[in-house]
Amino acid sequence: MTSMTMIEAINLTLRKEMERDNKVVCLGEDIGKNGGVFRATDGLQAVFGEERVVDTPIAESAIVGAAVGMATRGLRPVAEIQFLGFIYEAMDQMAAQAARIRFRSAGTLNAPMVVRAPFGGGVRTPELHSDSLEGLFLHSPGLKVVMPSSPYDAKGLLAAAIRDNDPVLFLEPMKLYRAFKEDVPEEDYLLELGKAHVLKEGEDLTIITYGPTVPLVKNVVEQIEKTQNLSIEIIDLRTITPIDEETILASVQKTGRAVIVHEAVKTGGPGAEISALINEKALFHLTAPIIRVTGFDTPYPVPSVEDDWLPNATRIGEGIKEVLSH
Amino acid sequence: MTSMTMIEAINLTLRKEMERDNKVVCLGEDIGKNGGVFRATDGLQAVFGEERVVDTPIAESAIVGAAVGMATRGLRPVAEIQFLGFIYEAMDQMAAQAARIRFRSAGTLNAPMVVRAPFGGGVRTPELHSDSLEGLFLHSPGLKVVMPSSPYDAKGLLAAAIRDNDPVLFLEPMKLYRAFKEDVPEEDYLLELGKAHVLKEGEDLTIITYGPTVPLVKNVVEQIEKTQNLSIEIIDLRTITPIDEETILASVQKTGRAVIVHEAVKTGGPGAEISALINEKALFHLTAPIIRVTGFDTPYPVPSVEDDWLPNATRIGEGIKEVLSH
Amino acid sequence: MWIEPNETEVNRVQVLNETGKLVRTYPQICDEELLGLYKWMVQARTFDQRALKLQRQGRIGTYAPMIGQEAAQIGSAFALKEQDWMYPSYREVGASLVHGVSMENFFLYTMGNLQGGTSAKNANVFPVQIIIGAQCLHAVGGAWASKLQHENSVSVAYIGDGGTSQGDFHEALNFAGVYKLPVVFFVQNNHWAISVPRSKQTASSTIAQKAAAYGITGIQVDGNDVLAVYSTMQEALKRAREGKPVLVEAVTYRQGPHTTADDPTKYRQNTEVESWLEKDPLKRMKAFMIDRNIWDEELDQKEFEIANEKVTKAFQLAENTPNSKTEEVFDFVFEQKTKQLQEQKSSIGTEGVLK
Amino acid sequence: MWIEPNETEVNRVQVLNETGKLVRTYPQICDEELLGLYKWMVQARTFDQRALKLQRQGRIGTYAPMIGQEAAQIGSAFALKEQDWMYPSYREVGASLVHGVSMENFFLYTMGNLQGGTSAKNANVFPVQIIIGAQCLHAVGGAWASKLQHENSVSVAYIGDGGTSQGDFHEALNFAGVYKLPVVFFVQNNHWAISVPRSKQTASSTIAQKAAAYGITGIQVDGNDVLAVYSTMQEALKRAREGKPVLVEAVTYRQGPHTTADDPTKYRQNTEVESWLEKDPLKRMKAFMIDRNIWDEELDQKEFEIANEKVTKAFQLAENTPNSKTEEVFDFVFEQKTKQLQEQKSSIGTEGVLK
Ligand SMILES: Cc1ncc(C[n+]2csc(CCOP(=O)(O)OP(=O)(O)O)c2C)c(N)n1
Ligand SMILES: Cc1ncc(C[n+]2csc(CCOP(=O)(O)OP(=O)(O)O)c2C)c(N)n1
Ligand SMILES: [Mg+2]
Ligand SMILES: [Mg+2]
Repeated sequence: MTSMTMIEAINLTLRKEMERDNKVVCLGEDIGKNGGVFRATDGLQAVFGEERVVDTPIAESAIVGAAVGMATRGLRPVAEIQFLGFIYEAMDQMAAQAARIRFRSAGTLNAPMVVRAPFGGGVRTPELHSDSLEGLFLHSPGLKVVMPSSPYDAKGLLAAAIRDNDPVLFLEPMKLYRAFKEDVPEEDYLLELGKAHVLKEGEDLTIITYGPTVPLVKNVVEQIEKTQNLSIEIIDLRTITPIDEETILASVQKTGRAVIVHEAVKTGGPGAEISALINEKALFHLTAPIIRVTGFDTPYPVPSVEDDWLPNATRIGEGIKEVLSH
Repeated sequence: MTSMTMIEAINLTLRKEMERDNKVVCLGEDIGKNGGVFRATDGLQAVFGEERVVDTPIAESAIVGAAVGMATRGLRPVAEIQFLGFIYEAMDQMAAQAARIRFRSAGTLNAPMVVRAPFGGGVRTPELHSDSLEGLFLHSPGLKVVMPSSPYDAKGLLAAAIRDNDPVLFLEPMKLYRAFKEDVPEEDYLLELGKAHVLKEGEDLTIITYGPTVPLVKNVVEQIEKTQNLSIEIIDLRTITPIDEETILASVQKTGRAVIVHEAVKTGGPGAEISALINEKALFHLTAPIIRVTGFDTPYPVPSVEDDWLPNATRIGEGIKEVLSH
Repeated sequence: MWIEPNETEVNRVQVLNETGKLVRTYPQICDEELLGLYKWMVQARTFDQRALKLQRQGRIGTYAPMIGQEAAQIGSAFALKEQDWMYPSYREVGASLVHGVSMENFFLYTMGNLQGGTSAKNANVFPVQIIIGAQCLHAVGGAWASKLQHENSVSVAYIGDGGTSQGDFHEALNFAGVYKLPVVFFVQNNHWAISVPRSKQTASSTIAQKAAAYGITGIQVDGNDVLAVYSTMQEALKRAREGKPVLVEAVTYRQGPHTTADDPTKYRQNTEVESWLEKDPLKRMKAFMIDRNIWDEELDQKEFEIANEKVTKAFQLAENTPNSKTEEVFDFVFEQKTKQLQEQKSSIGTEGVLK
Repeated sequence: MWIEPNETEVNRVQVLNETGKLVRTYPQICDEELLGLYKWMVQARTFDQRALKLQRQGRIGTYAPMIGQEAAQIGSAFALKEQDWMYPSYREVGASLVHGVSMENFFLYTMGNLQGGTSAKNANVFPVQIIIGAQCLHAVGGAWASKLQHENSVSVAYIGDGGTSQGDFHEALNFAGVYKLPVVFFVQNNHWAISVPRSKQTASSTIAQKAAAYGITGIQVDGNDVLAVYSTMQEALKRAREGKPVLVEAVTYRQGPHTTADDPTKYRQNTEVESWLEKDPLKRMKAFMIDRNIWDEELDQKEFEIANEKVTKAFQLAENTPNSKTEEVFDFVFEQKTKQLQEQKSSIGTEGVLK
């Protein structure tokens, strides 16, 4: 057990996986000598050499496309997209190539690859560095989308993603990279992809969230429970596709109320799918409309207003109040 | 009034708009001499010349990106993406450029442009020619997404899209291009973007759909109403973003039951947003879970199985039955 | 100072002229190879013509004929070693056959059977790529994997003249140059990209010269001269094997429509087509072989008969293959079906509606 | 036959050598222009240094310094006519100032104020583009619009060496060549793309030679020699105005970090930085002007003071500009707010929760 930040946990996991399996290679912009703009790959090139930790030209479609080519020929590439906002450039290679090669070849080929990307707001970046675009990939069959909310989860999920035999988009909440430390076992452990984590049980209301907003939701709930006679369940999805229906439904069937929190814009986002799912399979358990506390339906805004645009503590608190008012 | 097919209505509208406004230019692959692979632009180059009806190299990002450049400098480009499945290549120019230039420039610039693309299944195409990807753009603020289901609608909606001062993705159901004729006025008329069309009123159940599945739903409902004592309301959304909440909510508040039909894959698709919306604002009017009859959560399949994969008459009928069973 | 447009001189490699006469020193190609090359061309053409017919009869789906491009496809594929990989577009039936894909497999593909995608099961050939340019990046990744795993395998991406306009083409060639990958980009410049002529696709006067942008080797070859293509490709593969990627432009002609859904009379002159029929790749090679006394009309006719039978058998096999079932589509999304996919698969009985 | 890698000879245009001595016939540049060019360089550097300081004090956000690239930016922008349009990336403060963007506007941009995006209100300058390569296509579209509308306006895209690897760069140059557009692609090869050196970005030995792939004109110029850049750009614009697009490679150096978030000591040698400080563009031009007797140390000091004051005033204006309000973001999504946006805007009072 070592106490470490999420970025340290990611770095450690990459190193361990590269040691464990020499088919694992990393590629991306500035991941070599520079160790990545957030230092996720710090020191890896020094250990594994320029052949296994590769700085690429600036070409996201090529990064993902080459990874597809590598993965179908025996390697297990871990590609980095410097910020998730740049994945639009690689959309075909993600959604039409990586995601479909197993299908296209009727199972003859498969692409065991991971695409890592930092994402999420609150850190005053230039435009298109903070966008939460995970919803696009929820609607792209053949991809798994995983996002950790803590150092411990990051290690177990990333290791599982690298060993998965299908393409995984692994999204790292920038804001949490160095937000806190926690004990992380050095030893090997895996967290199952597609399995949500009930962070805290509760009876009155379920909050469903993932990635960057998890610690925030935890805080808000702590504050509310301190002052009000309320018991709130928190689900950290960990994987948004495939989504863990059982956990969501079991919780909402118990509490009858749900608030969904994510930074992605509201319309057509992951919250829509979660709400529709509950509607489909647990409608009669609901005692209140499901509220989505999310980014607004605008492009991600400039730094000076992002804190109000994002689902912050007051907005989440207000959402909880509203759901409980029914 | 002339009786015409949808493809004729589109062709006519393009011609009329180019006559009306010399800032309107068309660009895309094979749209010139060839008149488009479906003949949507047939004859236009002969009338308006190679400068205003331009065959482009095969580069979708360039087609959309150049249109952004044109639109911000005084033209009103109408770009064609040969099949919607190829729009992944232009994803950045769609979702991060066209959609955001007004926002980025705080209203100083805007992009009055249309991106037309055929889409939808049932016509035995090669891979990636039939995919319904409209859901991705529902989640991309700054874009409008419009889809006609008849020749009449095609004319009114396309003219409105071309005259709109924001970027519009205009999606044309391939299957309906020549499926039937109807009377279309030669004169100018516009159908408001963002307004749904109640195709048929009813009391027991609402079906919400758009584009390629509209005639199919009409047929299914006709059959059902013939044999059963049922009254079904059909909403043709026409525009999926901005979505016409009022019409959807008013209908569901009346009927208490909803089935959503679209060809796009289920998870994270437009149906999810519609269901979530109803949940949010009309939950207590629902007497049954909302059912989504959609493509399955797989890549669009090979021609030999597509008819069963798509929301066909039996699948829609079964969905209606299920909702009514509550 | 100023690099003026198209100042690079590009010389097209040719071995046989249009009438089948040698125009330069004969490359080291033995008679057996000559016969092999020609026989594959016959098979490709025979397959192609049958496929067109079957499509018109509604027995297979949309088909992209390769007629006219046999020399480019056969000549290039014939030079590959078994361990080399091919990354085709949708028009590569000729090349694919040579590298081990069965005719039956190709028929299944055109029939919309899921099994049509399984080329890689028995041959080092990626499934047909529909997205223009995407396969170039897969070839780059494949070449990279083979380099890191010391496999002595070259990856060959097949693409058309129109495809060179795509961003993915650019990114692929650039990566190939930077990492010195064992990859060949084989461009069949067949003069048309659906209705857009080569001259409107790019202002560069050749495609070969685009190599200059990536610091890699470029070469232009007469794509209707199978001997020129074969010998050039041998050298290109040799360079690629040494980590020197090559861009090959094979100048050829699409004699037929773009696909069975296309009507080329809308956009191109018959005189152009006719002038290219004169340069037909099979005609030229046949003349050369007859001149060389290793071929005659009788053998020729027989060869077409053999090919015809082979195609017939393959089509029978394809027709007797069970149709894909809707249930199968859920099996190829992930290694393990997710709960949602399991549920959807079992909902087929209730028309996809979950009960 | 074989086009060998990097066989094109590329000669770099230079007017002044590193010590400010003329190395070729003096281009027709009058003293007023010389002074203008230099004064803009002083302003750009002064802005840049202040911005760095302000960022460290936490008064502005992430900033991408342009120090070292003043000759490339000022020399190129100085050649533009008012009706020409500029399509910058994130590092173009120097060029943007010359073409009419106010310093205040740039400060507002770095402060994360929505008004920072309004460059096009008063100048023909597109908003800052973050997505590498995307602006090249906008420049193509802009050039196209100006051509169709007979505006006699050239569109200039600014991009870095790293940006040339993007698919959008390729597609833009190809379109420019095909449609003979009035566009110039001005590449500042500052040797680094964050931590990736030019040599690992592409195997082509120059960026100028990439023009060959598109049948357009290419030229390489010493990007630290403002006179070489200015005169080359004048000629490039002249050609572009006639419908002959040009790719200009200005060879320069990023003296500072990639942005204020970057630590270049992680990946590059101090000796390299020092050798490039010797080639500093301001130093060179100043020496030349002093030699020419139109400048001296006193004037120089004064010019820096003037610039400093200008920057101070601009920053004050920016600081006094009201902060953006969250409510504003709903106003710039569409021309008319949708029902959802109206609702969301008015929900700000209830923390975004609809009641
Ligand atoms: C990304 C993408 N854009 C457009 C198409 C449609 N399309 C299919 S083939 C084709 C022309 C290709 O021309 P070329 O590359 O010269 O190859 P050829 O068909 O001549 O073999 C086009 C535009 C596509 N399949 N993929
Ligand atoms: C599409 C995209 N990919 C990656 C980035 C991240 N990024 C920003 S600047 C940069 C380096 C650019 O280098 P270059 O083009 O040489 O310009 P310079 O920064 O040297 O001016 C990178 C990788 C981005 N902004 N956009
Ligand atoms: Mg072609
Ligand atoms: Mg650079």
